Amino acid sequence: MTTDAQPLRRLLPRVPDRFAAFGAVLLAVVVLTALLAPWLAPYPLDEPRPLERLLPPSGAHWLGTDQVGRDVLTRILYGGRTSLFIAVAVLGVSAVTGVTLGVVAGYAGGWVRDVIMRVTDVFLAFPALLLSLALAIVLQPGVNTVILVIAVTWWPWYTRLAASVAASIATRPYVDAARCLGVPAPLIVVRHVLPNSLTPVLVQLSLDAGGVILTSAALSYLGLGAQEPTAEWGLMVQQGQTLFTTNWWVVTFPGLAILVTAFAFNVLGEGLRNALDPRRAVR
Amino acid sequence: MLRHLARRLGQALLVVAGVVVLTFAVMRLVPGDPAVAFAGPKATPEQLAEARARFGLDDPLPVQLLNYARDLVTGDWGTSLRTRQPVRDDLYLAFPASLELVGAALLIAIAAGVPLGVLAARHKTRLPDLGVRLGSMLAVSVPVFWLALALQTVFAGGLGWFPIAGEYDSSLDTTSPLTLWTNITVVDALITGNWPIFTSALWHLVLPALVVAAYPAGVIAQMTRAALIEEAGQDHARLERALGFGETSILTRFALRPALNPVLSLIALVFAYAIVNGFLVEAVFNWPGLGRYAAESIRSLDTPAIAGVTLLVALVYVLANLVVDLLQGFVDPRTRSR
Amino acid sequence: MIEVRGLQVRYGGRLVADVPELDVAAGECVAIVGESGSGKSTTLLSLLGLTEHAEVSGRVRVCGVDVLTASPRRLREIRGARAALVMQSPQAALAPATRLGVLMRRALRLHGRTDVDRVMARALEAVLLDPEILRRYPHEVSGGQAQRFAVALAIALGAEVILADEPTSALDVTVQAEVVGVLHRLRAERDLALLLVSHDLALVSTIADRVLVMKDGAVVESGPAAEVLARPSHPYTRELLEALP
Amino acid sequence: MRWHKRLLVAGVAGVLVLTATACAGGQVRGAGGTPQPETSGGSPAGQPGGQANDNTFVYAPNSDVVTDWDPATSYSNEIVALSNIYEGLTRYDSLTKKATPRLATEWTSSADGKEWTFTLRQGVKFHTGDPMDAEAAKKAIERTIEKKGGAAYIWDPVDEIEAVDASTLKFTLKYAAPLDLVTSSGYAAWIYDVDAVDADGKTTAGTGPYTIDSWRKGEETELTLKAYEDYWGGWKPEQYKKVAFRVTPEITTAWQLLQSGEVNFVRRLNPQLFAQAGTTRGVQGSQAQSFQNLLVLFNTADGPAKDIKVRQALQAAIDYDGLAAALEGSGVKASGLVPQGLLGHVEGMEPKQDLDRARQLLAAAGYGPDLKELELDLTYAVGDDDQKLLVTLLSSTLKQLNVTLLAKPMNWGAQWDLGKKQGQDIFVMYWYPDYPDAYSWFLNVFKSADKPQFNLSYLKNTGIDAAIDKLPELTATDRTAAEQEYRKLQEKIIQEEAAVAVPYVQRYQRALSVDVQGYQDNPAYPSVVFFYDLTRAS
Amino acid sequence: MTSTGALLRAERVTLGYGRRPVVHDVSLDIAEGGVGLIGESGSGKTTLARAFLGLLSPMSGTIRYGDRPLHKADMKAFRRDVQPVFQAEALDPRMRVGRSVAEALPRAARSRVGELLEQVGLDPALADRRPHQLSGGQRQRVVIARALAVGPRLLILDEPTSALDVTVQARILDLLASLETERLLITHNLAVVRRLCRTSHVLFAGRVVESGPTSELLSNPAHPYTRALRDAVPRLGGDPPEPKGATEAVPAATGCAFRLRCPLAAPVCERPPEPRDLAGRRVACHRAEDVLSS
Repeated sequence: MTTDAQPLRRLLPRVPDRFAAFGAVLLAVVVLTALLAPWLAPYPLDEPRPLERLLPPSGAHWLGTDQVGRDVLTRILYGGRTSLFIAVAVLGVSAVTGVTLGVVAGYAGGWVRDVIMRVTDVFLAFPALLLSLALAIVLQPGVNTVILVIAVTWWPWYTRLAASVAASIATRPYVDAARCLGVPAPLIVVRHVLPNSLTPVLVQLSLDAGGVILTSAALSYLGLGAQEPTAEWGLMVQQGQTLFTTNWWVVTFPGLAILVTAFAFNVLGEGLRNALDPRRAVR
Repeated sequence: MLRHLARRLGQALLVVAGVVVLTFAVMRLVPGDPAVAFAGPKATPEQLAEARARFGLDDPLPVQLLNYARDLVTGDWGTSLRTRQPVRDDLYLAFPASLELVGAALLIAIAAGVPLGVLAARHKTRLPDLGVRLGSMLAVSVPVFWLALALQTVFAGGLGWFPIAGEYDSSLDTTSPLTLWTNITVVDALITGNWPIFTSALWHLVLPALVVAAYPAGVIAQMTRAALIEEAGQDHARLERALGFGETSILTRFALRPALNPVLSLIALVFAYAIVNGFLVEAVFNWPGLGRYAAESIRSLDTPAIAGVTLLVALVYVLANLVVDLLQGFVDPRTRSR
Repeated sequence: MIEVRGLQVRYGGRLVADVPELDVAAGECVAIVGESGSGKSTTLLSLLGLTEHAEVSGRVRVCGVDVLTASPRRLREIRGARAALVMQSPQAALAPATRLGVLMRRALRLHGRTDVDRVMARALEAVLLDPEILRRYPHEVSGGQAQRFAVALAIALGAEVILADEPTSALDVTVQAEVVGVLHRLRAERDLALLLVSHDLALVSTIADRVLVMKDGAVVESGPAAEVLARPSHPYTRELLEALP
Repeated sequence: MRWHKRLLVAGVAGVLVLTATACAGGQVRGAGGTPQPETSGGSPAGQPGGQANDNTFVYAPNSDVVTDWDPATSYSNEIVALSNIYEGLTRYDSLTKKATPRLATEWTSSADGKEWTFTLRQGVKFHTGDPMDAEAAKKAIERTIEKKGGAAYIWDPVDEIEAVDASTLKFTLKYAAPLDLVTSSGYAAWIYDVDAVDADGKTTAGTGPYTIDSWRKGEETELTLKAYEDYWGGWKPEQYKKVAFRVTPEITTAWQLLQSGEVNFVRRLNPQLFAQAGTTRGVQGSQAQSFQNLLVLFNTADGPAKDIKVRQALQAAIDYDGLAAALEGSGVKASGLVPQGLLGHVEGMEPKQDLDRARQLLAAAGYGPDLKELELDLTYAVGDDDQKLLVTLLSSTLKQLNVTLLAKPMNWGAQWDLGKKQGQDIFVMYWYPDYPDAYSWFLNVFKSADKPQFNLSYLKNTGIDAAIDKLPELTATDRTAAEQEYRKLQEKIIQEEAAVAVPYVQRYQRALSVDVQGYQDNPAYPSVVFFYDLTRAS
Repeated sequence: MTSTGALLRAERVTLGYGRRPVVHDVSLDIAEGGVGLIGESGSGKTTLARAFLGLLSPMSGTIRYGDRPLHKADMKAFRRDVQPVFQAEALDPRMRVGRSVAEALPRAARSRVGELLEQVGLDPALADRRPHQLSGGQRQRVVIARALAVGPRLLILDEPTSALDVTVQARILDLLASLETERLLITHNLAVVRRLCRTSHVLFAGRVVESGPTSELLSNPAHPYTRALRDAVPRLGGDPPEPKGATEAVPAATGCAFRLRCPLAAPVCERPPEPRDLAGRRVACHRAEDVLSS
């Protein structure tokens, strides 16, 4: 028995797990509300009304207003776009970089693998948030910086994952068979190694999305991420932090938004992992 | 085994070297002049020049890198621009507090995560499993900075069950002064038998440690569960069933040990992660650890201090990985022969 | 010792094994032969109630216990102590992080055996294993040793029935004979009931008293080994025989 | 279960390795290395969240207190501690806008303001036990000047110091300056025993009412002070004889600590918490205007703001009242460049938003809703909520005028670097004087400079320069004339040149335990509590 | 060995991964009529196959392709001439089997896929399936079809039937026997060798211990290991095997590797045996004469 026994089911499980399905539904809600923010939001995004600041939740402002009188619900809805955009961009950039390097390292082996993996190790030695922090200080704070600095810390995970999967794929008989047919190495990588390495990467991606959202929120919270007037959840928590005991809604709702979104991604990812490959190390 | 150790040590050194280079690069990329940060907001040009000379900022970059590496090795981690103390001394003060917090958090995480993972695996797809899965998901999804605020406001400020902030009640310094051996308050209080400070320190630890423990506990529970279920589906579990062992017995006596291996490899990672999470928690709880130090250093753009923290955490991570690597041999004999 | 009547095993409604009748007496060796997917292993596992997520119906008595209605506790009592299992994958069937000696000791204690050390030594002797093996981990022993150790476990616990599920198919030919030989000798010496599941008709023919041939979950032929092999009545049995070199 | 034991051993070994590196070798924590016998009123041992010692005053600063123990070079947060350990010759009173006696009991200056004679208080002893006399004071000031660190420049006018006799100190100046204000500075003006300066924070060399009890860098309770028994002012039982600084970065945490009685003083709250302080039992609020105001400096040398019409339009576009309202008391509308409480403050110069005027001015400059779009670069301090508020409000106002504000939050180093290269159109920063004299705003911020340091509006106006140069002498000799001159200068800079907009002056909203009496805020010493002045109500 | 014109030949080849050799000093020709490589797990037979396929370079010795060492040969021609048939898992699980077969074909010749599938006895309509939708036997046929696509002269068959049920095995063997290519067959199954190979080599612990005509080798082995292999195969209705307890001794590190398991082991066996010609075959055993006569 090899793990390739039923590949299609492995790639696209019908309903692998109700848990995953629950995550998927939750996530769909989050994504939809973010995408539809301009239509759903009760107020314009960036319209401070100093005289209506810090109103508690009411019929007019379901989740209250913040310290310059902006509707919290509106900003949370738009904030979802920021968070999701960051997550997608970070994961896209790091997965493409990481998987490319990893597959090359895994298939090529030898010194190529050694060089790539040692560089990877160096990056991995920095806990993600810390390296992001150090870099974020260097660059101008903002959404693009957040994407860049998180991606810098994230790609090595995919390199490591893809390298180990690719290395095991590279020893499969079908790869040998292709080599014996004289298929050139780059083509083998693209045709056989890459597609067969993707399943664990996909699982990891869905697991990581929550982490990226938490990290970007943490960066914003430390003042190194998104900046006013961008609507971003971490920033909203940071801005409202001192108001926690007096105007709880300013902090509580953005925090909950982060929690729910990260939760949705994690549930989906964990469900997928349980269904697809339960033992793949998480981090 | 010895060769394996040597190889891992060599690799670790290589990684450390890379970390040093990377840290240096980041330090030098910081916009604005470190000298400005040192000399203060109203520095005169002369004061700036003096600061530049002091930090060797006028040398060419490769020379600066070499100097930096040499200084690190000789124990000179630079001078903090903000506290004006040697960074090493600052870290030496802040690190034990972080270690205390993270150590307590990890203990909580393991003590809660592993049994919960076992519980979930034992009752797979039933209510306890669902509960553990949902709970652990929530624990890894919650933004720590937010959780810290919430717990503090509710349980300390509101209900008054726990102290609001601090490492221990510092008024005890006069009534029962603590002799320092390790600089870790609980440990020192324990080994010197200083019970007032010990109880006070434990009490103060509860909330911050719980906050820091949330993520690792969730991850460990998930991992334990997944690994146990995997392990319980292996052929050997069937044999044990056929030998008459009960499910719980199979999980805890046969499956747990190999299942702990991936959990263990996680712990090094989680350890470093928890230290960094301290950045977001320590300020809220007045915890005098690395996190608060780092947060203030970042605020004042104190590059040597930031570099120092970065380097220290990376070192701890590399070290923790080494330790875990060795521990794994004990937990799962299969890895020993690799 | 084993008495099966109208056993049917279903996974999600699909019938995977249908065995109208199967009896194994003490000192007797019965073999179930068939190719992959024929339901032979499922049949064997169901005898100890080890088929997870399966609906099992019919009547199964092992060592006088009705397996399908027995309480989990009663079932655990006969498992190992009276009816033992030998599985296909040799090392994978042993807990990876447990020394063989620890496993055996735990199993003996579980079933309340005393005089553990002597029992262990004797059991190992019976399967021609050096007692030194007790200090090893599963990955440190060979496949044949692992299989013989599994047999030793059964002997030590005093099992009266051994259920062997493809005990040799993962082994090299030269080692296969060894394991089968041990099983055969112990059956004779200890009056064991031996139920052997295998795809290898030739191997089975050397030790089995009676043979059941299964195909697609159904028993297509059964009878004394010599008779079935000499005069196969079902075309599938003939095909199997013809495929032999 | 053998492996459990092994795991334990390995774990213990790991801990030992880690702790061995951190081993401090048996020092005793507390009381600067010496264990203190029980003092009166210690809280019951082990009680969680114990109260502060009955006669300990606990101050909650929001970051580390001491970075520099040297009274000559100290130029940072430690002012809150040093002001209670060291004393200057004078102390500023912001109500009378005058220096008041401290180590000097009286002083006179010559008519041209170039010669100052201080009479020193008799019987004052340094913490070392040595007497404080004119010779010691002279040495202290000379050492400070020599060190050239921190704010030593405040002594620039001094040409010569002479200890005429034990109680008479005479300064000869190069040019006229209000030396009584200089001597009341919170930085670089302390009188100390030059032989006893200890950079490690073990001993102190001042004359003030408190000395160091313990200093543990990086700890939560970083610093504790104890009464100097021989203080010249004497001690009364209801005064606080111990002071602790408990570092509390988060306002919310500080507030909860204050509520629970664990700290007595929180240096700054936000308006919401401050409002709550008024209605919370056991807590009293105190607010006071500071000497720190926000400067919105326009680039007069380059870019679109070089056109004075644009600058004036920007001045008119700022929603001063909205901002003040949104600040909810943490800032108050400014009137002119000089905050209230300083000589030179002018009433009636409060700016007002005038969008019509802004629109007209912009149109005259060629910009506006139907005209060209205007893009302006603005830099401000990262992490400052109040500045962010200004930026948020201004950018949404300017959007209506077809002006896009590209606001970049930066840390000071980067912002200043860029500023020195004229890299922005609008530079936002706080300014405050090192000693209580409005001169600082003009000399540093608006006097022409070839290489701009803080002249970040890049203003070059020889008339203004000449007027600025006259200020010290006028302040020292003729206060009425000085006030006139200050008014004229501010009109020139703000109204004629439109080089700057001053939206608000910061106001500190603090809270104290209700049993603390005698607290008075002094903006000349930001966030300093003079603990000696406090008493505890019984 | 004297046969000339062998398509592939190994000359004193030592193979290994890293620095550890697993195949020692093996010389053999791939002669006509099928060559068998017999050995149990760990004997190095698959390693040898990989070397013949050019997937592994020898640590010492040479693989010759025609008259040139393989590493200097025209690889294009070599890839056309020599093709592997691995176990049924040798198909990319994500690729439709038609594409797998067509991988080696030039674009223009893609239409031949159906033809190839028919040649191995499969319905051409199966080309659109993915491997997991086929049975084990069908998959193995696809693997063979793919190998045949380039029109090879030599097939290197690595355990082509061991994962299959016996009844399916027989049909695959029929198919392989019907092919007109030369073949190198690697297996542990003596029956398969008997069927497909005229010459055989028995591998033990990385060394060839006996080579010769298959029928001779199996009917009258000269090496005790060959004999043990033959005797271990159960025969229908044969006697129950007798356990001896020593079959799993690890190969000896010095001298004859088999001596710890050998019933005829003598002090002389502590010297490594030199291969020698004896009774129409080549055998590496000090006591070959005794084996033959017993």
